[in-house]
Amino acid sequence: MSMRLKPQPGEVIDRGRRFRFTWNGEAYPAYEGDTIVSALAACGERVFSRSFKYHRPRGLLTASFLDPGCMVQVGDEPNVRGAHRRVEPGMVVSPQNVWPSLRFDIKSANGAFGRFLSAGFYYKTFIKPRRLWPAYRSVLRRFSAGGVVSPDSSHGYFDKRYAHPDVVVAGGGPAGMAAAIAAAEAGAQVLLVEEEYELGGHLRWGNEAELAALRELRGEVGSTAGIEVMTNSVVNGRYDGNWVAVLQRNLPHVVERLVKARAKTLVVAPGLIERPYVFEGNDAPGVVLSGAVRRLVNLYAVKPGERAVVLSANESGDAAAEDLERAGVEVARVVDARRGGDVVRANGGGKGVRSVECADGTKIDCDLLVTAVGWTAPTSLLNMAGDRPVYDGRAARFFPSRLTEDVLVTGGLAGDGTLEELLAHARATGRDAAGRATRTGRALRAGIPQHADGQPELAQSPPVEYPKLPVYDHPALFRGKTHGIVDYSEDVTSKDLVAAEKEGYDAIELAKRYTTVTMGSAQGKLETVNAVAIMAEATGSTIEETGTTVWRPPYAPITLGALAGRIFEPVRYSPMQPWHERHGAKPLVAGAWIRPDHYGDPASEVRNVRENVGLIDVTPLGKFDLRGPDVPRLLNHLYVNEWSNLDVGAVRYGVMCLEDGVIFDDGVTGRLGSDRYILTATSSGAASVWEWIDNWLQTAKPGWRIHITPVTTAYASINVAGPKSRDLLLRLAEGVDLSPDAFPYMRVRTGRIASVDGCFMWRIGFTGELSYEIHVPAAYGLHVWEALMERGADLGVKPFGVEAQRILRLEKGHFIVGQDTDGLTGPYGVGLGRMVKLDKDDFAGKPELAWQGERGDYLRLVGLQPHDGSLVPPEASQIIEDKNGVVGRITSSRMSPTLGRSICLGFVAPHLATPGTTLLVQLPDGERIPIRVTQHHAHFDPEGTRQRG
Amino acid sequence: MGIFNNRNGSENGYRKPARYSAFDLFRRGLSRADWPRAWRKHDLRPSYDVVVVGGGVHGLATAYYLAANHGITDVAVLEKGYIGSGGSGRNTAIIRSNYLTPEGVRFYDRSVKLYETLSADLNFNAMFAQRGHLTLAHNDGSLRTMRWRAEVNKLEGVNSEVIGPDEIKRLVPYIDTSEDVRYPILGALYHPPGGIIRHDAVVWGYARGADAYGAHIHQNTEVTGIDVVDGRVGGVKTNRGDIATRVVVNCTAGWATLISGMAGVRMPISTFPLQAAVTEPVRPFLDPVIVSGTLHVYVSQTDRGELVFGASVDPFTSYSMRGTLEFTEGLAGHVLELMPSLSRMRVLRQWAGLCDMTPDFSPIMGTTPVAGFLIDVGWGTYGFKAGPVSGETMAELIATGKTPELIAPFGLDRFERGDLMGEKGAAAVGH
Amino acid sequence: MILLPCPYCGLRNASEFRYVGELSERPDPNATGIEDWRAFLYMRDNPAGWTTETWFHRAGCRRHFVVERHTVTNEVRDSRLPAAQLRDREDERATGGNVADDRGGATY
Amino acid sequence: MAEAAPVARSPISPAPPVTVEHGWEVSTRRSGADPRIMDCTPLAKVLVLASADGEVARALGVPYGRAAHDEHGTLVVGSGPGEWLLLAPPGTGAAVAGRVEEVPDEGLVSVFDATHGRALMRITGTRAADLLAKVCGIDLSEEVTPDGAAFRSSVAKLVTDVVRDDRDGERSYLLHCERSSGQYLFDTLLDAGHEFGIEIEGFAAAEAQGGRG
Ligand SMILES: Cc1cc2nc3c(=O)[nH]c(=O)nc-3n(C[C@H](O)[C@H](O)[C@H](O)COP(=O)(O)OP(=O)(O)OC[C@H]3O[C@@H](n4cnc5c(N)ncnc54)[C@H](O)[C@@H]3O)c2cc1C
Ligand SMILES: NC(=O)c1ccc[n+]([C@@H]2O[C@H](COP(=O)([O-])OP(=O)(O)OC[C@H]3O[C@@H](n4cnc5c(N)ncnc54)[C@H](O)[C@@H]3O)[C@@H](O)[C@H]2O)c1
Ligand SMILES: Cc1cc2nc3c(=O)[nH]c(=O)nc-3n(C[C@H](O)[C@H](O)[C@H](O)COP(=O)(O)O)c2cc1C
Ligand SMILES: [Zn+2]
Repeated sequence: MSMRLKPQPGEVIDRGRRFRFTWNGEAYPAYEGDTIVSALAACGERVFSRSFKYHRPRGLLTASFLDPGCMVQVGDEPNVRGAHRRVEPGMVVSPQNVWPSLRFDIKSANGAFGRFLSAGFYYKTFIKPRRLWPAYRSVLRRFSAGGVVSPDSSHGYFDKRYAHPDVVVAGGGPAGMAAAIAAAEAGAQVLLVEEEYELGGHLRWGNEAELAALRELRGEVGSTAGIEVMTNSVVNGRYDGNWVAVLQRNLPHVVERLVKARAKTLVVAPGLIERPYVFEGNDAPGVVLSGAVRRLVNLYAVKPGERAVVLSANESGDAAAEDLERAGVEVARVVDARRGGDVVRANGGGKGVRSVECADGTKIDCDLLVTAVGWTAPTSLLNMAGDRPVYDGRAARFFPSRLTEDVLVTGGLAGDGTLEELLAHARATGRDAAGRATRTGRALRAGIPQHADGQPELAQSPPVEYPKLPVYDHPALFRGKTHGIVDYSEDVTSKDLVAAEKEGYDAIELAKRYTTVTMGSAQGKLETVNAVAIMAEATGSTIEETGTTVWRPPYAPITLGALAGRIFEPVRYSPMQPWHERHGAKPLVAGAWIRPDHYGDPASEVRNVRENVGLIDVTPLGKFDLRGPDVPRLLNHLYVNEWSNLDVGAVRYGVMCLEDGVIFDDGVTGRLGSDRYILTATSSGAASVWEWIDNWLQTAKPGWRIHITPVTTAYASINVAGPKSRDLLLRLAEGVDLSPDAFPYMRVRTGRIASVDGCFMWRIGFTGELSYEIHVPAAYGLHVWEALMERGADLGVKPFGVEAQRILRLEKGHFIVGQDTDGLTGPYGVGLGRMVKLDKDDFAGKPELAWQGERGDYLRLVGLQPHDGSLVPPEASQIIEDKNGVVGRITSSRMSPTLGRSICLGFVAPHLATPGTTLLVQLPDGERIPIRVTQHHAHFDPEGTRQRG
Repeated sequence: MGIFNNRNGSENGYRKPARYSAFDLFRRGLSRADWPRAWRKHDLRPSYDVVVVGGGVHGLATAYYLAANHGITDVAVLEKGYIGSGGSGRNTAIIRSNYLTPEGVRFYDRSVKLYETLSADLNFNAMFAQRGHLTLAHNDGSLRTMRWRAEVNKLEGVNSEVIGPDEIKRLVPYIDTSEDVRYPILGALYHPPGGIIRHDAVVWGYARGADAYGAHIHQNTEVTGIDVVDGRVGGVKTNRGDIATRVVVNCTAGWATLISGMAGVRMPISTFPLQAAVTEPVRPFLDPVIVSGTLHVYVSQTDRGELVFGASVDPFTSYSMRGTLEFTEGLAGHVLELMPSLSRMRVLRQWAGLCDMTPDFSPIMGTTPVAGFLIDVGWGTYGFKAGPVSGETMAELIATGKTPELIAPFGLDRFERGDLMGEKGAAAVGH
Repeated sequence: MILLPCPYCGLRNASEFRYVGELSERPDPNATGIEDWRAFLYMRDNPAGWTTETWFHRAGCRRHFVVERHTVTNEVRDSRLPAAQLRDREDERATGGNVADDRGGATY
Repeated sequence: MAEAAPVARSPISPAPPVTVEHGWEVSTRRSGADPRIMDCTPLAKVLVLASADGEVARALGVPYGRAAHDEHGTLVVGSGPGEWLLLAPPGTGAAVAGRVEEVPDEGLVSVFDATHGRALMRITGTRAADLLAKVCGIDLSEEVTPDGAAFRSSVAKLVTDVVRDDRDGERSYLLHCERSSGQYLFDTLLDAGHEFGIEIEGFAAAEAQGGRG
């Protein structure tokens, strides 16, 4: 049955472009410009979904984005607004929340039990027996609403951008357009945002005069420089600092784009939202708001029914009645609420309204009941900006009360009036917004150094004169004489609210949570005022006293994709990364760095370091160039040990603590020249160490003459480790005497490596072998690495990765901050108590360290060796005493390729830390194995002869 | 029986509340009889034996257990807004006991046990859904922490184990366990008893229970001052009048510093907003709760079909509950890194609550230097799950004057003694 | 997102900064008992209202500075350099113009 | 010790075809696209730390927040309070540094050749600002960041120095970041520029056309 009308003056469909799409498995025709639901309605369809709780059939209500009964599934996209989304050729649309089908839904039996499914139903039942609750739950879950997401839906390309407009106008109705034009004419850069597909607001479904005004306004918007228009876009939130989120939905290159606008002023012009009326049967298909009728007829040329009753309390209702007559719908009766007319109930089954009972006792057969009982002011953007709108009983809606400097209001939200009055107010608002934006812009630029030269002249522009906008009286109509649905998405009735009040949930916020009113997809834009009015009636208070529930962002539900946009996660690579990739390195994600974990076999990499020579890329090691006469003072302050006497050419190991005495980072620092030092930090700690130093220098010791520069990636860093490392370097290093006497352990030298100048190297040994950590200007990192590999081929040089290094250092008993320490470990606990120099005047954490030193009851880090060397207890295995008492844990554990047995480090209680003590470790399967405390942390070469060689 | 007489015992003793059951529901449905108030309204009395400040789960549970376990019923719970308007009404309702320290595990395990019987005990279905809780590890450091927690949990008799990507995928088919992503999933701590609950119902259930025993729940009653005379509490001032009392319990979470300040007690607490968001419902597809510390996100699907998300606290202190766009942006990015196919699900609402963060991610419970002024605070991002056990132990402390062993490690004086708790590793992400 | 007035860079998005914490004077470690030291480490004023705090412009000039912020409204005013620096420079201003000395604070 | 002359490499893998110029491996690809992106890492990058009101500051002549070309053609960028970044042709780092070191200044002055530690790229074209606005929160309008403006901010979550340095009247921005993230930033800008039809232009190609980096 076609309900399509002959062409209408304001229609947005293109009759030249007709195509088909699928609904509920069947093909339907549509015109370009149709929404999914207008196309279906044009074919006589009236039911588009089933309700959340009672599975009642639902049809059109608002014919806008908000329409709660028009949520559909489009392909793999759930919860699509069928009354907003434009239909496309071949689109596959299906109903949601139906089982087994839209027409016959078994769960609609819930409807019959409505009186038992009252407010708080779930809280009062399924309590006993407790063991059956999981089973109840899984049944209840099947009743959840909404569409379907599939595990392999594609992500799609979403995007973001920043904007710095002078003025953002939320709402592209007449008021918004006029405000935008006026602001732009006053010189402002304006962003005009409209949720619908075109500008125009309610003028779009207006009469000839209104359509003419619309054409004129659109023309002016188009011809005024400085206005950027976004349609099918929504101002989604206003956050602190006038940070305005705008979602753009119809773009060619991306699914959606989130624009983050730092608005100097925000003009809120969203118009008004028509409010449903509460009475029995108010959710039956065929009960629609006047706005829906006007849209259907005028925008989509769809006849909403055959025979109508109109309940009208305002012009919109009257105009809808006229529209219906023009569209050939028989208007059986206009019930004028301004003269006390009212409807009591709509009768009809699953297919829709069949008759309406009026307050005067008449019963009228019809298939359409139109209500026009008033407006809800969509104040949510204002609430987000700190406003607390106040209720005006005469107009029966809320108005703004206290706006901040950067937020302005115009249009229906500000008042009523003729179109002319409205436009005049909007133009004044636009001018005011532009003026305020100019002042803010000047103040903003004055803070930026390159603009600081000229003091801004904050000329006092005269205050903008606002023409008065009248507020018309409107009858306060919320609920009729019967009970009905208040929240369509949540299936909450006025009865539920009354019951909630009686049970003590008498504050609107409690009633909301108890009944879930306003918690559905419209978030109160349709239901709040009715809910408040019903609660007020139930408690015997006023709407003002009852207040509203809290409006919160987003203004309209927004996809995760749009919020995420492109995902920015910086990654860091060393200059040798291409080589690692070519040689099969298994990547290890270490914070921002991607590093080689190993090249196939970590154990053989370990053996090669012990026997020949290995190369590891340690570029991520944090490196800082420190210069200036006060560097030793700084080092003394940062580290627990003594630094006053570090000679040029020397390198020293140090441990840093925070002020609470907990180990924060460690590393070596070397002195390259009389006042040039390189400080190293762990790769993961580098950023924090840098900030820690900046903090000291800027907030506590600004007088110290020190410059710090990060050089982490200025140098590619390569550890050349193994007994043959010296032989290898001898072949490539120039200008450095590598003999053990001239360049001993813990010294630093500068020189040339593989023809690259400006290198420095230090002899240190995390691996416990003779080793040189060489640092070469980063652009030559790959060159030097390749030269080392090539020239060392006959020495057996091989790369090794992070895993081999972890094993090597564990064989050597070196701890790793963060692995072998935790959030409470101080230097005493890891056996470095002797390093702490309490006689230094001051250093970070000194009082805590003094106290730690005296106290002695901290856990001790010890070397541990399982009795059965073939067992490798997993790291974090617990050490147990008695039955279940935890007395320690394994922090590091590996099979040692060098020793052929398992080796560990771990924490134990002080009384168990004596070498030779046997302890029990609990393995994940519950087995407990004996493990012995070793003499040293080092399992291999505890005397350190190899690294000193 | 403790230090108080049940002064008002006769007039205010246990009033059996209307029973909630399917049968009663049916009966009242047929007869269309109204249900009585779940808790009553009262005038403010000039004095109470115990005044609990804060009508969240902690305050209400304290009042409930004072009456139910110790017969102390002359109790007022003062709430400046509506009950549950603080963190208790804003939290992502995750309940678990897989903590890191043995003290923490024992404490939270007791709470989980109480939650398991709570609906029956209170005759109020709080819909505790023990669907399991997964904490993902994206690097070997966090995998090690997961193992540590699993081992400590097992020793304390709590069900936790480390599982690998295949098992994770089996439990959550929507999760991306491939290796070539920015933050590959290496494993997870799986904690089957963990889950989610209808948080408001817990608040209401305790309120109804406490009311039945005679405790007074005063909403819209803001504490504006605390009288301390000679180092001991004498009463509280409120916007509705003064109350004489010798025991005040601070259960105000995010506002805890302010209340303690009224008694002159300084606190090692900073208040940070913590935000959450919920999507529109879709058909159920996610059973366990998923948490990723590295990605700062946790997500669960409610029985209604919405996804509920949380993250870590805002980056700076604030008492603002307005919420930020950065939060939803970051959240969405992280959720989509875990489950890329959800990009077209829509966020319906975001909100914020206040968290009373302590330096060691552990609560502060027990006595203070002011006699009669007790605190049950420092609940940070994790205190909802502790509501029952906190109420139980605080009630015991009030009734017996002795600090129960379960909460002994959490005293305020640990900061002065330098005896901080080692929970940081397990609790650093809010949930 | 709030804007913070960096004394060097002007108003910038808060996401460029790191919140360092409430401004507090570090006690002399040699003249302070462990209890007082721990009070410095752990105790906080944590007011609901105006507070003075340190921020670090991590993604910008990498400078620490001090502002007053209202912890309920998140309004910010009175941006300045850390006291130690001001003392050190004997009231020398860091840059022209944008170090607010009136209580009006940033309007934006 | 006759090593092959070392080849310097940018962290950004060069778009083929590739050649070696001034000891750097560079792309010779040509493009006149609007916008276009170029890896300029081979430029000498010298970092100067000195008092904001000393002799060195006076000699360099630009305050924090501004950039200008000096008489040697070096682009002097006021990259921070008391911090400058000097950009000059490949291989001239030592000369540029030397000129600064000669300036007598009472305060502490540090001069580094940061050529190896940083990545540098340039986006040019009428849509360059639109592209940048997708990844950077700073107002790129003429009033706030005119030609010669310099700032450090977060670009795609990476701390980056941005210098507006128009070329022959065409909008152009230099982006300077820590070396190890150079490839990340380059890839991100390419992705952001995709909708505008961005293309890569080789460093060598620019040289050939007479415009230096
Ligand atoms: C977004 C978010 C997610 C969270 N997720 C979890 C989670 O998944 N799991 C978990 O265990 N925890 C979670 N938490 C933490 C948890 O919510 C809190 O720790 C817990 O609710 C605290 O309960 P409470 O009763 O102590 O305090 P609250 O519930 O905050 O109650 C304190 C009450 O004190 C009232 N009050 C304050 N000042 C006064 C005064 N002067 N006079 C009278 N009354 C006053 C307040 O109005 C408030 O109602 C989350 C928190 C948030 C914000
Ligand atoms: N709304 C009606 O149906 C209607 C009918 C008759 C008369 N009026 C009168 O017209 C005047 C209203 O004119 P107006 O221009 O203020 O309103 P309008 O309703 O004509 O236009 C407002 C526009 O703002 C859009 N919008 C709302 N929130 C938005 C957001 N967050 N982001 C982007 N776009 C958003 C809406 O889609 C709408 O197109 C009032 O005086 C009213 O009484 C309105
Ligand atoms: C677990 C949980 C689930 C929620 N689900 C919804 C929901 O489905 N719809 C909704 O509108 N709000 C939901 N909320 C948010 C509340 O509406 C509200 O925002 C929150 O309780 C904070 O209160 P306020 O916004 O009034 O400040 C949920 C909150 C929580 C804690
Ligand atoms: Zn700055």
